[in-house]
Amino acid sequence: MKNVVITGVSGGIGKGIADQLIASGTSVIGIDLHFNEEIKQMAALLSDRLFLYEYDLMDTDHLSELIKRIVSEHGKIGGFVHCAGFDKMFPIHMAKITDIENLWRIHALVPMVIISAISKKQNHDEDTSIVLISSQSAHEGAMGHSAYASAKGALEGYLAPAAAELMEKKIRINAVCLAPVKTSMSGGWMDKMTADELKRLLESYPLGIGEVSDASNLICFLLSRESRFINGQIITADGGHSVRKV
Amino acid sequence: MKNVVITGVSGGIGKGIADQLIASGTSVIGIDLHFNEEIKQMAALLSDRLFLYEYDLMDTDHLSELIKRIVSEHGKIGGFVHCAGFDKMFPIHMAKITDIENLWRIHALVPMVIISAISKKQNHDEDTSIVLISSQSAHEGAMGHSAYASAKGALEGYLAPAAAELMEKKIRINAVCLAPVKTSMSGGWMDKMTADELKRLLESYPLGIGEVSDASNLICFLLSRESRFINGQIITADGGHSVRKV
Amino acid sequence: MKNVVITGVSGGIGKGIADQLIASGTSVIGIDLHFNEEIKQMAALLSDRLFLYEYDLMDTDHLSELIKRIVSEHGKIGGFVHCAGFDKMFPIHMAKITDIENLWRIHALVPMVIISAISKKQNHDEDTSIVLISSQSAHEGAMGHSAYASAKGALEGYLAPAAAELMEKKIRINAVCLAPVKTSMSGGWMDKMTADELKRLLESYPLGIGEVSDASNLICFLLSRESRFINGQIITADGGHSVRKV
Amino acid sequence: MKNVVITGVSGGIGKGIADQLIASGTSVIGIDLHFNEEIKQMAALLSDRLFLYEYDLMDTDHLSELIKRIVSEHGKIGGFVHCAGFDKMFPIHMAKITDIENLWRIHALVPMVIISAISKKQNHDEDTSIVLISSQSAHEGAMGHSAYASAKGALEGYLAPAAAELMEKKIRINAVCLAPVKTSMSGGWMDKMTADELKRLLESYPLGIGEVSDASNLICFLLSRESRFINGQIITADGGHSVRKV
Amino acid sequence: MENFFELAAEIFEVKPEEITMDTVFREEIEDFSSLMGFSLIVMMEDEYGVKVSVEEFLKCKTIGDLYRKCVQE
Amino acid sequence: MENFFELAAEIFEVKPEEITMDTVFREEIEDFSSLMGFSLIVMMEDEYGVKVSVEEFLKCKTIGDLYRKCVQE
Amino acid sequence: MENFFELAAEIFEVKPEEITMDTVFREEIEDFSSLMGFSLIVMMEDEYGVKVSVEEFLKCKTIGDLYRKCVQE
Amino acid sequence: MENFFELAAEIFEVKPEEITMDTVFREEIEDFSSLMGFSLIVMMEDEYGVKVSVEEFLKCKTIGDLYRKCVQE
Repeated sequence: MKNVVITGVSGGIGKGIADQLIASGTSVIGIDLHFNEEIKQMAALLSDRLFLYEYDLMDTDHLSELIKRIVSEHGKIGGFVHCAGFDKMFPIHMAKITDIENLWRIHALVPMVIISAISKKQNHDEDTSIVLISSQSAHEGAMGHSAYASAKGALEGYLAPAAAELMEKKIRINAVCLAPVKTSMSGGWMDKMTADELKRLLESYPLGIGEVSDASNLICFLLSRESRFINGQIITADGGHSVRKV
Repeated sequence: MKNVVITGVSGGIGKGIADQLIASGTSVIGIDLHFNEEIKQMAALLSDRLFLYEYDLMDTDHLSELIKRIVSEHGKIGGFVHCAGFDKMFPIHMAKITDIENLWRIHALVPMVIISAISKKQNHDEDTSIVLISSQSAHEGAMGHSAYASAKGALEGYLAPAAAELMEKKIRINAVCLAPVKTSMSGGWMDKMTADELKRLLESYPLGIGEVSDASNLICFLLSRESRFINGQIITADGGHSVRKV
Repeated sequence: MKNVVITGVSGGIGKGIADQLIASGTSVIGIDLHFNEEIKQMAALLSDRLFLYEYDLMDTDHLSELIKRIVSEHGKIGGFVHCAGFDKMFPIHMAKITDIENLWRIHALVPMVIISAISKKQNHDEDTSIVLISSQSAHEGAMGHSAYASAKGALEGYLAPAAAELMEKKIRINAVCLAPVKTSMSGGWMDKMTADELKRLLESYPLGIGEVSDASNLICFLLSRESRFINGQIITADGGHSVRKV
Repeated sequence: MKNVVITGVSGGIGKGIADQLIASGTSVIGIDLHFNEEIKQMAALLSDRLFLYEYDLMDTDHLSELIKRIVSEHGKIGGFVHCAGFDKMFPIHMAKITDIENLWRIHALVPMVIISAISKKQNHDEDTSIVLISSQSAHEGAMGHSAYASAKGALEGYLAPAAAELMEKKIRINAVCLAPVKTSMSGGWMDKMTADELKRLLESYPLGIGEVSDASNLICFLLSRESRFINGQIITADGGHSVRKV
Repeated sequence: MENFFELAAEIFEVKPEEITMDTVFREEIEDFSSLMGFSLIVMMEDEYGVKVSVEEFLKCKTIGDLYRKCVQE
Repeated sequence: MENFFELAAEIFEVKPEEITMDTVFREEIEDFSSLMGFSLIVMMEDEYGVKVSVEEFLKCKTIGDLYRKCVQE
Repeated sequence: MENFFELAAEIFEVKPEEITMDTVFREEIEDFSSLMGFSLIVMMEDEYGVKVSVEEFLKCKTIGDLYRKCVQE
Repeated sequence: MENFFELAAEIFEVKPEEITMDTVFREEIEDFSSLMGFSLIVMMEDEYGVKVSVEEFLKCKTIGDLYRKCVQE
């Protein structure tokens, strides 16, 4: 496998996947709004394995061109994981259209546009594997997360029909449903919870809050040929949250 | 129950629900882009039971005002069913951002904005019941329907967190997952299928293509107090499609 | 609809369904181990609507004969709801084979044998509708309920293939997934919980513990022609439990 | 990880898992009714890695003793995969109680009894991982497979409550939902299908009939620490069957 | 032979007297299904210990053809 | 200040005139929820660019306490 | 005309120069699918305002047949 | 009595000799859980035919307290 495109590659999970892939000899194409020094140096060091593209994903109109450019510079794409994203919590009666729209744009529209570009014959390898990241919040009473959950739901609803079409192009696509991993993103709203609320939240994760590797192990398995028979599935890694004792 | 808001009230399913509710003595507030003569006369006849508002739902910016106006003119809202909508089929490699966006707007953003407005204390009754309409295409390999399925998925992802929040306001919300009912909407793409394709499609519906009443019976049950204990659920009425013999 | 067979007809839910059906003019055939005076008198009064058969369901070897006898005495069967059953809680390391087996026998084998008998051409009407009763405990971390949940899972696994086969015989089959309703059965283990445990349990049911009518309304809807397009589905009525706030 | 118990270790999938585990240095304890020469020689060769126990699993009454004996001879158990099993197809109106019972016994009761024994403090390591094998037939209209699907459903219903309890003992448990892999078991009924029926069946598996490795790769991933955050989940590997184009 | 008729009749969901040695089951049995055909093969195997391949089975046109497989072999 | 009252009132789902600088919101606002508290912090951040830690927020008893965070800092 | 070729080529996932008026698309286009056929009908409707019935469409053998529908009508 | 110890020990997942009449099970038994408590009530009912209410059970501090319920009544 080569040329795995990862959005949000500077973030916790994106970075974790990139490290794991590079370690196993797979070349990574990282896309993000800004890159910190650490990852820039990493790219300089691994000039044949890690390629960075600074791009504002919210500018969806030029995304297909970006993919085209990536393919022209590095060859066909062999995998894709969409890690970029943010969450915003608010009660339903306070929902603002722009917030709902921005959450949908980054979590659903962006990957759909990138996948549409990758799906074109000239842009992807055979046995390309795509992994989408969904969230348990789309399946439970996650107070205040309705817009975020809806954006993730848009991904889950896209999965089955997309899998059927992409299968004919030798592309697999699956989704992982993750519990909040303590990253800057989840931090965003966790920091606004009282000690009690946070305690209550943590208690609902019997195996604790996940490590980045808990997400990246599963995602790398789904990217690899090891999982060639798994397609169109949503796989949950939530530290026992959904089967916690009631 | 009174003041059930129905979007797309001139369409097959919307009209069927309105008829059933009015027959049972419930007042209906119909919203649609245009109204045909038939329904206008119906409204004239049933001037105390059916109230029509001509409005372009794609203009989401003024939706909350519309709800506010409805409440000021008819009192608090007791129910909501979002029937307005359209489908557009295209292969993933041909997906246009505007198509993806319009499908999401009408199927997901519009109901989310209306529900946000209804959820405000002064706009809804106690025991208000909301029914969203999803589709099997979000759960199977519905070739060419990926954008439509994604829009429906956005509704399904919204459901659980919304149910949790709205429960505290005494509002229930559920979704029905329907097989294509032979209405103008499904007609749109069915007419573009060859005899063979259509035959293959129909064969996958052991109990045939649904009548409008198959949808409205379930939806009216979910709107009524009969179902007071059902909340946050997705209920499928697909004529045995999902359990067809394999 | 006529001749709806109800097992456990003296129990809370079975009794509720029988009352509702009889009130709507449907004849009911009740099966139970023993009948209390109340229901015996009811049967005496409604000698053309309610017929009682005292039978020990655990004696599965003679169940098909019982069905045969019922048909010979009252004509073809038009519906079936399996309400008989009990729960037994124990930790997994204490599980006894006989307990596991008895729970499976009453909740899964018994309805499977009855349905097999009903499915024979001469024993059922056209448009016969069957409703199985499952439980949320098969879908969540219900401590101590693993054997009970397994028995309910056996029903859920049976549902889809059975629906496909029975559809060809014009029989529909669906399942309802209920939250504990305060009946003698749930009472059995609820009485062994400490005040704190019970409080914790009740808190997880935002709409409270269900009334019998919450179950019977849904089940009677599924038995009726109103739901003719719903087949092979599991419908949850759990008072918002599965979407409770997290 | 050491001492992974595998039932049906002479069969296609069981053998595949054993090979993969042994290759990675994990000791395997194989249980089966009979052992062929091949595996006997393998055990002789790998006398420190593969240990065989000839046992008739249908004799559930002495299963816990078997586990006790295994622990006394090899130390605590570190994993368990239940591969033993058979399928029997028949129409619902022909269902025999003994067939239903035997299918449930081998697919559901046997693993439940083994897990109950393993769950005892003295019998399992920390970080023990259990994998159950379910089937798509429990989720679709698998004509003639209703009893088999019910037995698999019994496993799926057991999963969530068992996961909650076992988590407190540091044991994980997950299930894989596999498409028919061309093994002697599936062969059993596939051989009784006409060319047309078989063609129709195979067409519904876009990625073809699975290799043993497609099952064992996923199962070994779930046994390993790589998946430590995945618990109580059902993961489907069905070659795109459930998202095949409709 | 009666036993065979009874077993077949149960699969077809008809009365034993409704079938004869000459019944062309695929045509004459109302909604004959592939699952019924499958059940016949299983029945012959379970009750008569006769393994009939699908090919052979497809060659059998009448109840008699099936019956002879069970007795002769 | 009116603007702040309007924003807070919208979160509380009351009329602006129903709250004053001295309203002890956690007690006086009908079904005040943790999600409302959360929304206040977000509102102060979005509208006034003031990052208030949960600790500081919990110290605020009245609407006035919140308001002063936004103007003074 | 070039525009039409570009649109068709995008649907077929080939280069415009790879197709001509005489291309028998159902045979000559590699893995031509019903979804591509569907897309052609939609394209003709969206870009040329021509409503082509499925029957008419099935009569069209070459790219030219399709193109003429769009210009002539 | 031995029998009672064995049954209790199985619930606690300890060896019978590890418990005595004076064992304060809620404190001295490693990870004692509510499910274990539940199992004790069920065991006393199944094996000794003694129905102990939750209130009574909570009053029992030692194994002896439980045992006496079974013998005396």
